[in-house]
Amino acid sequence: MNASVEAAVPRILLNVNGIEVIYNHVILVLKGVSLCVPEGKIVALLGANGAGKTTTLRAVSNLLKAERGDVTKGNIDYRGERIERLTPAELVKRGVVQVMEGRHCFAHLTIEENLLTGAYTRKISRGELNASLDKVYQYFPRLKQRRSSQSGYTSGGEQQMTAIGRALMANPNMILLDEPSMGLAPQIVEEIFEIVRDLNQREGVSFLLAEQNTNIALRYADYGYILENGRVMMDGAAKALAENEDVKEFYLGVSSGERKSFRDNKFYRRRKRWLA
Amino acid sequence: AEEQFVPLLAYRTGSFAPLGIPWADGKMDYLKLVNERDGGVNGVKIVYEECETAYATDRGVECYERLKNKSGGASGFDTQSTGITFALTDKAIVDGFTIETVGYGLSQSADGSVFKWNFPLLGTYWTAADVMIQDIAKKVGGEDKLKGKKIALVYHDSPYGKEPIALLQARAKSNGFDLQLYPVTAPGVQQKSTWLQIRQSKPDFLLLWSAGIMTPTAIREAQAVGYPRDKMYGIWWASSENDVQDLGAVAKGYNGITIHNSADHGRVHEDLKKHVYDKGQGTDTNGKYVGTIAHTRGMMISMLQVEAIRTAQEKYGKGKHMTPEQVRWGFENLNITKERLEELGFAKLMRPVKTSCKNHMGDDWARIIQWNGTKFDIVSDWYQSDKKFVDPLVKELAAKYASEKKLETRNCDAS
Amino acid sequence: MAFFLETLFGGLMTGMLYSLVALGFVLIFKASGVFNFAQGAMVLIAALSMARFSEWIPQWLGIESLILANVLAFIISGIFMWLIAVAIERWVLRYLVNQEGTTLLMATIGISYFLDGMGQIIFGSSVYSIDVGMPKDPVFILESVFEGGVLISLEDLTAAAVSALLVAVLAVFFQYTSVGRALRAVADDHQAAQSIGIPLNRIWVVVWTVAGIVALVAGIIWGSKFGVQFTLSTAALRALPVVILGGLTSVPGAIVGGLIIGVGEKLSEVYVGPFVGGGIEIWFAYVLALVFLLFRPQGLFGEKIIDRV
Amino acid sequence: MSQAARDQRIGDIILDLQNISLAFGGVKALTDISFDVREHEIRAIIGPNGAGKSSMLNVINGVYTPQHGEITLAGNKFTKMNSRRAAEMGIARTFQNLALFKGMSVLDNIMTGRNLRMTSGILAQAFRLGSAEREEIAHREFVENLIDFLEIQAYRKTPVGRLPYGLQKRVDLGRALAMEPRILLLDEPMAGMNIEEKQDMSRFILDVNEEYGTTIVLIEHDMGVVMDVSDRVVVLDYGKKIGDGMPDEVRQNPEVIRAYLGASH
Amino acid sequence: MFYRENGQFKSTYRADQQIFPIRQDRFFILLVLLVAFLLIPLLASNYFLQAILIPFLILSLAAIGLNILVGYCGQISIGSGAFMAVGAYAAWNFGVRMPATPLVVQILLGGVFATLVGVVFGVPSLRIRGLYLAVTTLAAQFFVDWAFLRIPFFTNYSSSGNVSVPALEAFGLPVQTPVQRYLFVLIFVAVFALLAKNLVRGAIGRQWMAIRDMDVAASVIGIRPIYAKLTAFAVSSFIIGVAGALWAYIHLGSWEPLAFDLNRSLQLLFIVIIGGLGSIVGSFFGAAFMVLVPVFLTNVPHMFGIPLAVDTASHIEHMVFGGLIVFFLIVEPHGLARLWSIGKEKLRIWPFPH
Ligand SMILES: Nc1ncnc2c1ncn2[C@@H]1O[C@H](COP(=O)(O)OP(=O)(O)OP(=O)(O)O)[C@@H](O)[C@H]1O
Ligand SMILES: Nc1ncnc2c1ncn2[C@@H]1O[C@H](COP(=O)(O)OP(=O)(O)OP(=O)(O)O)[C@@H](O)[C@H]1O
Ligand SMILES: [Mg+2]
Ligand SMILES: [Mg+2]
Repeated sequence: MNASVEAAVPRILLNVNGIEVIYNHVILVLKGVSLCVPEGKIVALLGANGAGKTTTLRAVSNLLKAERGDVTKGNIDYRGERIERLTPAELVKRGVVQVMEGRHCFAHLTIEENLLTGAYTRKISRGELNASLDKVYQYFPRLKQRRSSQSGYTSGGEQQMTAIGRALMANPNMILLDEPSMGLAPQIVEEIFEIVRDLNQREGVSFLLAEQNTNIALRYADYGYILENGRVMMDGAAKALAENEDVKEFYLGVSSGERKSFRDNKFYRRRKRWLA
Repeated sequence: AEEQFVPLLAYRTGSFAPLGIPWADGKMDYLKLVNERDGGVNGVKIVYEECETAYATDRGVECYERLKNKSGGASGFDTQSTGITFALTDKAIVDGFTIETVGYGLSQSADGSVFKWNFPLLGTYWTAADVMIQDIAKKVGGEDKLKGKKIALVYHDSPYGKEPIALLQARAKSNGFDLQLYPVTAPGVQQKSTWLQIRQSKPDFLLLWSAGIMTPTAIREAQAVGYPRDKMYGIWWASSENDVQDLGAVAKGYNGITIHNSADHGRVHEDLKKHVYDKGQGTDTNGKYVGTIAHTRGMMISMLQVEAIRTAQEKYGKGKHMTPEQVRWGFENLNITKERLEELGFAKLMRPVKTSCKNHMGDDWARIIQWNGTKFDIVSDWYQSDKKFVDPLVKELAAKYASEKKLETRNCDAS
Repeated sequence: MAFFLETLFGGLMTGMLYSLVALGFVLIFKASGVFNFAQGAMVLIAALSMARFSEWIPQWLGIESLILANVLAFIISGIFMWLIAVAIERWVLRYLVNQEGTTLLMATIGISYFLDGMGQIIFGSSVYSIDVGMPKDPVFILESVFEGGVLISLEDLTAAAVSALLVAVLAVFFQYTSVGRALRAVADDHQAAQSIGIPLNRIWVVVWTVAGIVALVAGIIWGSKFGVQFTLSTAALRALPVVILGGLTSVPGAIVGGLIIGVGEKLSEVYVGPFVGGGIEIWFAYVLALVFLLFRPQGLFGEKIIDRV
Repeated sequence: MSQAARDQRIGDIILDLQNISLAFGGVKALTDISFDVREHEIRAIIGPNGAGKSSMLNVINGVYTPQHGEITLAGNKFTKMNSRRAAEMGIARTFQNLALFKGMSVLDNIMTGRNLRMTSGILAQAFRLGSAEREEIAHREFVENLIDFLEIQAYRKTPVGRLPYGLQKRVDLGRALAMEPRILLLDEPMAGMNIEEKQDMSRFILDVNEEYGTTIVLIEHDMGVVMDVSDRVVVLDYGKKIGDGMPDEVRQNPEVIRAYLGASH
Repeated sequence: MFYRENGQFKSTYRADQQIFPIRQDRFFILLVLLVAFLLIPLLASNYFLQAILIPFLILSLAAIGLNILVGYCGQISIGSGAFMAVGAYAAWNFGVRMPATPLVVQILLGGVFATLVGVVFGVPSLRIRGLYLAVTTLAAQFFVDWAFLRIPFFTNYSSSGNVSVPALEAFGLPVQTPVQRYLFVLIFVAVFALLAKNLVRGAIGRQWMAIRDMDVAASVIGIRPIYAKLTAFAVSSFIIGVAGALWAYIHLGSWEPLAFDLNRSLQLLFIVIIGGLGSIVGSFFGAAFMVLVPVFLTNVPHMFGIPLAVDTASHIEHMVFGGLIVFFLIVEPHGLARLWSIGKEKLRIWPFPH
């Protein structure tokens, strides 16, 4: 392969190939999901509640075991290496970190301690550690103010920031970000996505991003997959998806060109679709 | 050939294992000896099965249920536990199995007219307590000198430990000494406060009704508060080698009581070595327990069991299998004479014993031993309990039991 | 007065011993959220190992020196405890990541059964002794002040000193190392800790080993006082009220709790016990802890239980 | 319903909060906040993360006790609320971080909402006496209607812990509705939902409000929803009130833009 | 293929609220009851009845009681042995002091007293939670142990502290032989299991579970923690107390406080957790495990003629038992009951893999 082709087609960083996931030996949740994340790109994973977004991320980061889930079929490669058998810790060392849905901060640790634990896998000097910490505080000034509060007592938004900041401390190549916008004030949502873009462009971090907020996700992502019921329904470049009529209708809430007021819905759309 | 089944309840695990292991070995070894040396009882081989109770009542009950009907019926249960004895006493009446409790059990069950199936052979806690007081009296120069003395009882807080209290109270009243009671919660590693109190009240003598780890702990605590070991008397379950040998000199002077003379050695030990251990069939492979007090006592228990079977065979047919009821008769009509003891190799260990319908205990000889730092020395002559104190208690409590359980009392004079 | 002082000292010394066992609990709880019921069994197996190896080593190697035998036995027992920690991680904890507290608690009860059985199979179930040369005879102080003096057991004093030292070392180790933080993180949320790359297995091996060593020290002290036997495993029961009184997550709590319980139960037994038939110290310790908790549900130094909606 | 018709329906002040202050140690969650809620209205609370919105709800239904201030509920004054009293007076709520009963089925979760209305004694329940059985069935019917309404029939017997987040939110709402509340406090009911679901949820909130006349206090970060659905909006910022009024007024308020909305809105 | 609920539609809520809405389950339960009441008394040996079935049933009952507290209401208790003891001694005292009291009434009164004590020791649960509470329940354990050991009144001044029951009879029928005892216990267990099931699937059961899962949310919807927790303690200790009285009267006949010591409490907690927290059938599974495994382990070496010394056997038994507990927890942390229901779920979709 020559250099120019390599530049044109970015290397595939993460390749998920036809995986099936079963919880508790009986609940089949993913029914053959394939997707890939090219190096240095932001890939969005969209879909309704329960579609299996979180499950997909867990399968990649190997946090499924703790939920009594299993990948029963398919394979997952990261930089060409099979990673299904690795422990989460080994993955983090290779640069893959997941930010879990619902924050999961260490409630009894202060915010700063939470952040510091993020650097656990890195064998770095005190100075480097402080530099990383400063970087995170730069991204999230609010955290700096509350650095010595126990994170269990901080507000939802603060916890979300802590969780992302904590992942950043591991200095990852790839972040699996699960619903970062959930419960955040609009300004912060924008901020967080800006930070995502920043990290992506300046530091070359790749993202696999599960989001409900299709609108904003497609705005920042390069490529998108839409999951429905444990299968990939549709995929394509983010721009193309944003233009697609179905996506507009079902995921962006825009029909016939303009945004409808929430008040003007006269019936439940979900039911309508089931009937259709 | 005919077989006779002897169930062996034992505790080789749990807090009391250090005592339980040699005891159980002794019981089994003697049965092996009888089979090897004599070919059984008049040709009837003895079969046995051990069952682990861990000193827990419910497991004991399970063992009993499992073993009672084995191979033509159990010849007798040595429960090795006061608690299990209580539980089985009620069942055995209904089912018809002998409970053989050598040196423990319900003291009032010496009254065979009420307790048809129980045999607290050779002595009970009442006789033991009485003998201890006699020895103390001798040391202070007569029973009248006991007046005003302070005697403490440090006891395992369970039916086992509480058993001697009734007798000691009767004695205290009559002899005028001051009885102090110090219960120790099982398993007995926690005695610091007890011994602080003892250090303060300074009793003249101290009786120790302990078991398992409680015994060495008590002796260590005695050392820690400076209580003289030679003022302490341990009940037979608290005065075997395993209780003190790790303490060595710390326990020097510590007194114990033996049932008959279980501290001594007899020909039976040589027989055991010759017929069992030399053939590599000993229960305890390296034989380090043989000759220890607990092991010897185990053999005594089995010997009494075997003699009961033999006695029964004399009445109901030599060389035949005996039913549980027939074995019971054997227990009730034991007459182990001096000559018989000689034959059995127990001459130095025991004095003659004779039971009857009225008296299920037989003869309660005992001696005092003292730890000299490496072994127990026999330091007293033979004692027998003072029936003036023991008998009324047996009568009273047996009668109470009979009325509570609505039991018919047998008329022992009739037969 | 002299008697009161004796009781007080006795209580303090006993309290230190409780603290030592309690410390094992606290370490494991703090680091993994596991309420380790097997701590008692670990004390037993560690003590058995120490007792037996210090007896066997002279036989095997023909060493005369008691000190050398003890040192070797200590090292071997330490390794033994490490092996146990590895085994527990490998065969138990690994599969129970992210499970609820009750499940983990049960698992440790299972472990304690296993260790009880295994220890006795390997090492036997009789009484064994540990002789690390602790002074046994009583000494009397303040003889000029009180008649008969105040009795102090040098053995207790040594034991208390060793305990205090160990506690101090551990407190420092856990407070000021980066591992310490990771440990607390794991206790809060297994999954989140995993997600940022804290290797649970390694952390657990470390903690259980440390707890094993603490158990070993506790076992040696208790064992040399009372002899080593199955009953030692009940030592844990005495330490439970200490743990909750001090707070499940607090190292200093284990110490202060131990002292309070130690003194409380001895004073109660000696001064109240005789009026109600004695033997009250066990439940008294628990009731004392209970009453404290009514005022501070998280224990003296425990972390506040966070509940927010 | 048209806006005019809505305005017509909105009645008197049902809930009035005066000078509420709440602090946790050094953290001042709420400082001297007053606002009111009128009957039948949909009242939104917005504000940046950590502004004290959830704390406000917690004060209203007695989970937190404010250090200062007074709550007037349906004409009764309280300086202290407790959650049981709030529930008895008809306040129900949902939770931001899902406070469902994880081990129970969807059905049971929603049935607990009927708790205050179930009166049969323990013995009657143990023996399933006729009265207890009838009561159970009557409430079950009510709850089944709710389940239909929320479209979670298929999950009726599933333990809620296993449901995806969005459905759990719906169950949470169902449980609150089962109380047939006068005032419904919703803490970010639409977080983690996609647009379609948000539309349904909005419709739903409006339906509840219009059909049953339930007063609603709503915390939400999606400005689209807030602006479209609510009648009045109060804005908090770090425990202080920085705005209160009609959605459009609030949207224009420069301080609100600075503190919360950001430039793009 | 055979375990399907297809085609079993419920047209009324009443039908859907039956204990066993699925026909096959009803069948199964009926079968179990038939076997238990008819077949076993005819066929089982005395050993099987006395040493296995009776303890199994009584432990199941106690476990149901404990499960209400731990599994349904989420209050861990390591002191249940104490409530068994209270039940046993209270019943016995009525028997001794008022011999006219019928046997069943004695046993129920035992339950009533256990309830009282249970409620007293339940009060701290209003403030203390989780493991802290678990440890404080040991206060009940040790206090009660102590009281029955040291307060002679409770043992009617029996010198040894050991008490025993006279010949039993109920409703004029003797309760003597193993079969009679077994049936007597079985009736108790069946009735109480039914009542307990009714409670946990009714309004009060939901209150308990709500408190267990999320107490703040529970109080927000108007559940009073005091009421819910104390009723859980009350009901639970009542059942445990009755089980204690049965254990003493029927299984042991004669006992001392040691019969209800900490080991008993731990054993019950085991049963509940191995069986499955928050599951009535789970209590039976757990009890079966608890009773059978040791018996099995002691008998297996004999069956194969392996000459194991009893102590080694007992130590191995400890190890195997501990190992099994861990094994089952790993296989299914939610206990045998969950394994059972997963099994049923698999059966339902069988022969298709999903
Ligand atoms: N631990 C678990 N045990 C059993 N089933 C589970 C578990 N976790 C998830 N599921 C099931 O898997 C399916 C997919 O869940 P998942 O969490 O992946 O959805 P999601 O797309 O992330 O939804 P949301 O947007 O609501 O977060 C759901 O139906 C859920 O019920
Ligand atoms: N129980 C508590 N203990 C201590 N501090 C608390 C507690 N509850 C809330 N706080 C603090 O009060 C402040 C307000 O919190 P609150 O949860 O009300 O914010 P919010 O406006 O709901 O934010 P979000 O939009 O992120 O949910 C936060 O700083 C939080 O840390
Ligand atoms: Mg998700
Ligand atoms: Mg909030």
